[in-house]
Amino acid sequence: MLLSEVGYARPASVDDAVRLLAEHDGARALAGGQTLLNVMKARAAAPDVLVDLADLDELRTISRGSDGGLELGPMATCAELIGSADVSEARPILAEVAAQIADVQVRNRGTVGGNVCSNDPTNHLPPLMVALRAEMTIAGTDGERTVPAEEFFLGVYMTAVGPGELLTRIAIPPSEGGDGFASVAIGADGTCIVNAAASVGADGARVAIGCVAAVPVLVTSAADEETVREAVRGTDLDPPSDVHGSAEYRRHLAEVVAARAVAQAAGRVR
Amino acid sequence: MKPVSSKAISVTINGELHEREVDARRLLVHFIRDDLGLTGTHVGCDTGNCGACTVLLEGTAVKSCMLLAVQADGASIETVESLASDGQLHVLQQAFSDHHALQCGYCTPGMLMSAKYLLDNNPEPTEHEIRRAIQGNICRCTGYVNIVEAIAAAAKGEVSG
Amino acid sequence: MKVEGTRSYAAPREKVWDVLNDPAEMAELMPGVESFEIADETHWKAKVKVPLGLGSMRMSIDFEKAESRPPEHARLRAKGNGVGAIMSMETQFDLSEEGGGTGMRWEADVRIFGQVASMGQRVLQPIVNQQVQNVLNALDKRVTATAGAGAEPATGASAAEEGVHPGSPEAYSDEPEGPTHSTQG
Amino acid sequence: MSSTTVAPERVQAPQKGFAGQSIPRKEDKRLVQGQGVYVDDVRRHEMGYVHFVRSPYAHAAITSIDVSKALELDGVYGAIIGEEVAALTDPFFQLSVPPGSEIKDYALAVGKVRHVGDPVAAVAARTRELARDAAELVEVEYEPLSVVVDPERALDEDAAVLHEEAGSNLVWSGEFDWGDFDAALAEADRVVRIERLHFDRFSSTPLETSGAVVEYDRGTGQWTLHANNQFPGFAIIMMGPALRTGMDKLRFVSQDIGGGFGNKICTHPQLVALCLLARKLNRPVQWTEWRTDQHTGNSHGNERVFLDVEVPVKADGTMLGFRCKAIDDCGAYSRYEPLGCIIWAQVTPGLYRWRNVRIDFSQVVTNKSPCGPNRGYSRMQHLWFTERIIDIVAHELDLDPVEIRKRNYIKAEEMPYETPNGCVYDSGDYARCLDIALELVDHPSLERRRRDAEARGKLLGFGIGSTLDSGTNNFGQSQLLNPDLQFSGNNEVATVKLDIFGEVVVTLGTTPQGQSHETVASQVVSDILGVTPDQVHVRAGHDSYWNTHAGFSGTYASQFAVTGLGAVSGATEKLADEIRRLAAVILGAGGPDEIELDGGFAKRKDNPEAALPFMACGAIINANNAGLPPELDDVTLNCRYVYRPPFQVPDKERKFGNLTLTYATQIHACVVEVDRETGTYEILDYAAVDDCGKRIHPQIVEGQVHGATAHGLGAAMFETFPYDEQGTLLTANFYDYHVPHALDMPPLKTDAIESPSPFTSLGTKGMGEGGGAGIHAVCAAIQDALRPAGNPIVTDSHNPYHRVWELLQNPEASRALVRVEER
Repeated sequence: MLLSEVGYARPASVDDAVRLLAEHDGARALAGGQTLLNVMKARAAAPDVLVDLADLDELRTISRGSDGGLELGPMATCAELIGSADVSEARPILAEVAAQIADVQVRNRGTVGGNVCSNDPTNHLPPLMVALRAEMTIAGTDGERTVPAEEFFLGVYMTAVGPGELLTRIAIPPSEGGDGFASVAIGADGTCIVNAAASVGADGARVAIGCVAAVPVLVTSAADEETVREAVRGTDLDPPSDVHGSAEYRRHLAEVVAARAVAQAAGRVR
Repeated sequence: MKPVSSKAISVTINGELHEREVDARRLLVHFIRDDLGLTGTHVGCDTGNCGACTVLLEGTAVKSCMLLAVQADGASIETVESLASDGQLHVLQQAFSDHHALQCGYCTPGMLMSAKYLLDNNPEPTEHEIRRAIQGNICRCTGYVNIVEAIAAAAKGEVSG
Repeated sequence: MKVEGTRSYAAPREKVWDVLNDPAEMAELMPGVESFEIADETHWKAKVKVPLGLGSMRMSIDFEKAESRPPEHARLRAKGNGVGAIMSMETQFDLSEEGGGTGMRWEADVRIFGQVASMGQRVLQPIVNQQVQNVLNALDKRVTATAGAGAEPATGASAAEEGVHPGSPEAYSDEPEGPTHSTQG
Repeated sequence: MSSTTVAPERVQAPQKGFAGQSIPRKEDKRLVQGQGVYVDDVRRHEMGYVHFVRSPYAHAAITSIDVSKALELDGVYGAIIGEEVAALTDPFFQLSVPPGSEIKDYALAVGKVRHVGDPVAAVAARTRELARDAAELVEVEYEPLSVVVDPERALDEDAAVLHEEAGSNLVWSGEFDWGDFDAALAEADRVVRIERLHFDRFSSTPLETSGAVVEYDRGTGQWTLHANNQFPGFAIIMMGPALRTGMDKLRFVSQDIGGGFGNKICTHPQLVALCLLARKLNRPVQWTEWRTDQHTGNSHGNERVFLDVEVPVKADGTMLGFRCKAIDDCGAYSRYEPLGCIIWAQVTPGLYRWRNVRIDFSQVVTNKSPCGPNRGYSRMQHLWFTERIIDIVAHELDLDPVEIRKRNYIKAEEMPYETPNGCVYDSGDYARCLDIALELVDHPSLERRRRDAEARGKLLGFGIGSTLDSGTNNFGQSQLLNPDLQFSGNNEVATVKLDIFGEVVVTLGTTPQGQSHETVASQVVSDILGVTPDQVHVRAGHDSYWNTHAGFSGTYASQFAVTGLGAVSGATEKLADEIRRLAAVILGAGGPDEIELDGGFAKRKDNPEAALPFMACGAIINANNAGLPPELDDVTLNCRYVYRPPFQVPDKERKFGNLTLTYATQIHACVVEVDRETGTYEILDYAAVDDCGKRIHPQIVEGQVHGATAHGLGAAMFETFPYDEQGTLLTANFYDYHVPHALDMPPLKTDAIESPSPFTSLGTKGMGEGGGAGIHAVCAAIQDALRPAGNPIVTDSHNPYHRVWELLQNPEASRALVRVEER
């Protein structure tokens, strides 16, 4: 399929990028493009201007934060996440999950920021960000603000990054225990039917479930299977039905994958 | 800086520099196929799933239907047409033929580029690694059996001729 | 797809009715209205740019007021044409007096046809919910503002804040005032 | 590594020559270098790119179409709409009797649309992007109508009628009654009743979508279609009358085709629209279908429901036949239909000795994408049904699925075997194939593996799929649907010539899409002429102007190994004979019998030193022919042969007769492991044993087995075309329509035996469509695995995870569909 006419700019600095996004109504940041360009090919959504972030090297870095956690540039690709020594030391779950996203070519182009900002309900990273208590830094013409992941995801394809704003940093705190991820997907590493990411620490389990609502559903509970399942049941999920699963099936899978993610996380507590 | 609706770009493809004015909306795959006439790179879907359009961008496997041509400005690209040299098939091409890893041949160029990217980065892949490496390439003819065998054989240099 | 729910407003029923039945007022409530044209008392047209996060979808929508019993009941039909999508919607609401405020029962039957319908089936329902929430929140804000300064919404949590864009958390929170029930149909 | 077992002792030793050897494929050199020429690679000066405007509604009246805004766009060359098509063309010929025969099907929708994706207009523009932009500017007003999605409701009184001219949604209906079913019921010790089985809608979705570049020559009134249509013979028959032109005015050209699987047979409506546009705009036009359009508006495999199934069974497990009511859903238009209403009858009893069969068959239209042949066309649905019967009966009567098959399989010593409806199964040894498959999946260890799985909380199951691939149609079967049709038999053409420099040039009437015809033809030719395959030049692709085009030319329905190669060997034998006659004269031999062809020479048998090189033969006839004796007047060294299989017109009264020439066997065995908690499952072990008679190129045959199996497994697990109640397709692209990728495919174990066909000159059989076996094997394995979990019955061909989970949640729902009546 083919895109509608679109304006294109490739700014050299974050300031320029933010300015372009603010100046043009209907401007959208182009990161890896692995979701956005497909949506544009179908003409299901049509930004007027694409602000290509490719030259913004400062958004591409992966480094250790001062607290021992991770600072991810949103333009870091899934492949870079997978290959990062810092990631494998600090929060290896990020690499494990990134390695399950789509396929090699998509992981080579697709970025962390793009994955979270598109916030397709079947994406892998939004629930993981919520489970890991990521902090998202958003730049606008008036400066920066920081939003915790659980407040970042607002709706299908909607995040706290508003018009004229840009996600510039994702901070992941150091692990306080262990992390896990589980999903039921269509085929091996396919689109998720339901997924869940979990982080288990001294205060119990924090598990975020994807594909069951417009945004990841956060559940906290003790880290044993029965309690997790009960806690998920207690959220009264109303997941969508589609060709890959009924609402009832998704509701059931939410419990199962939440429990599996927590079990994996608990098994990794040092 | 102002957004533009078309742009002069220069892209090096298979070692040759191409300079063209392209619409911002033109996909890289259509630039390669329609503007440059390199028709070895194919299109099999609308959604970035099939991988028939896989090329190497700065040595990295990407799907050229999920990139705009303007994004490739200044970049170096390899397509299937780059593989054989001096009339000599690339070891992967020979292995694909030896093992009957292609029937209709439509997925083959993309499959070869994904396989090349694998072997460039992992010269001794396991079967699972091979399967993971071509997961983004759909083949409707072979069930992948012979493709996996061909890539394994190419990695070992076990080809005829 | 049917969505329905109830909602309370801290404004008199006539006020709510007036806003809901004035096409110009309604145009203010809908996100992304670019132009607006009234044909006659029961027919009007709008060109909208529906914000969908990844980009917006342009649609031209024809509205028809199918039924009107002031100040308690109205039914509206809308048909929108966009690239790859046709939207048809029938919506109705009933207003009742609730103390000093107004209670509203509403339902909408939304159908999407075309490529977007097949591509987006797994996200259509939440997206429709989001759009409905947008309108309801904007309505809340509107009637509250015009009902007099200082009046609090009957249920405060859902009032949209100044300057919040259509992707604001309020717009999509899973609170009871949102669609309380959805069925494919 | 996937293990690929080839057990040479089971296969006859390769005979002398190239046939039987896996020689390097001729096609590969260009294809691995990206030098194939597929339809989208064809360019013409100033051609216009075409985009079809398609209906968003499943069923609606078209109240107006306005293309004026599209035409105003700079770079737009023109447009065409349904009304114009209706004025300039006649509706496509319908194969059915009433009511189906009354259906009016045009290149573009006229008056109303009948499925989402139904094309209502086409626009042509300077670039692909502009064509798409222009299509968006075409304003179409629709009046939506109520929608028919469910084939079982299509004939309800209150169902909307798609084609008013037909007055009903029925395309065709008829009774098939062979043997004596009532007597079988009376004889039975038990009768197993199954309320409903459903074969799901999917298609093999070739990676290259459909397309064409169409040129119109004003001077001659001729169209040239560079199109990837895989059955030009059929397309021309459909298009000529519609375009009110002669057959020869439609020239079909193709080189490389990116897979077909039947899905590229019914492109004639789009091709007619392109012909009209090319003529109207006086320029070449180019169309490449988008994947989304391929899914929504091209060609799906038929969906079929089997209702009120009755199976009479003897106490020892012998089955006497079956009865059912079948409803086939062909989507919105009958384009190749109702042929699907009879094609299944090629394999009426499946692989079994069932003598009494009664089927009440009807086909209906619904507001869904039109159907067309899809790998295993119509037989796949029916064979799935026969395999489900076997496994449900075995399940209910607690019989072993291996034992019950062996008891009911037609035996090797009974071949050739006449089925109850007069088809003749040529050869095969089903039980032996099954034994090999069992060995490959280590069947004896099954119970141990089952316990191991249980210990891990999983359910292990084993299933068999047995199918036949009937090759080389007798088109006379169409007369069983419509006695007035003038089609029968089959044919294919090839020419083989010896050119001026001694090159052997082969031209095929087939239209290959990956089946390696260049290679296989060269093997057959080289053996006859005594040259090497390298010395045989087989022209790539197909051109209907090549004088190798017959009425049934094309590649479909497992044609090539018999029909295509029959033509090749016939033409080559003629050429060999001419060379021998020529050489006998030149070398002064007593007669052609005294000449042998060897190593590129025609030699005297009694004196091999007296040898005429092929180059000399070619030169003499083509360029140096003065003084040749009159007895060589008819020698042209350019020989054309039309292969016609030995068919009779079937008996229309009894619907009885031989419908296909050869029957290849596929026996698959599958081991799955189901996760009780989620319904997800994995194929742990898979074996496919194939018997297609004499294999000219075993590696290519095995490749076909792999591919067909992948299609079967995809359909079993992932691939489906479901519609919502408003008629919107829910899997319109490869994002939602999940095609198995390399990690989804289990390791495949393959093996082969060869039971040569007694009916074909080379002993070959058509093959390549046996993938249905994969669907059956998976269904059976899931049913077996779920036995400890409430014993549910698998009643659908497509079993995604959520359906398996539903079976686990509510096994009673499926159990309620099956009853065993003791007599």
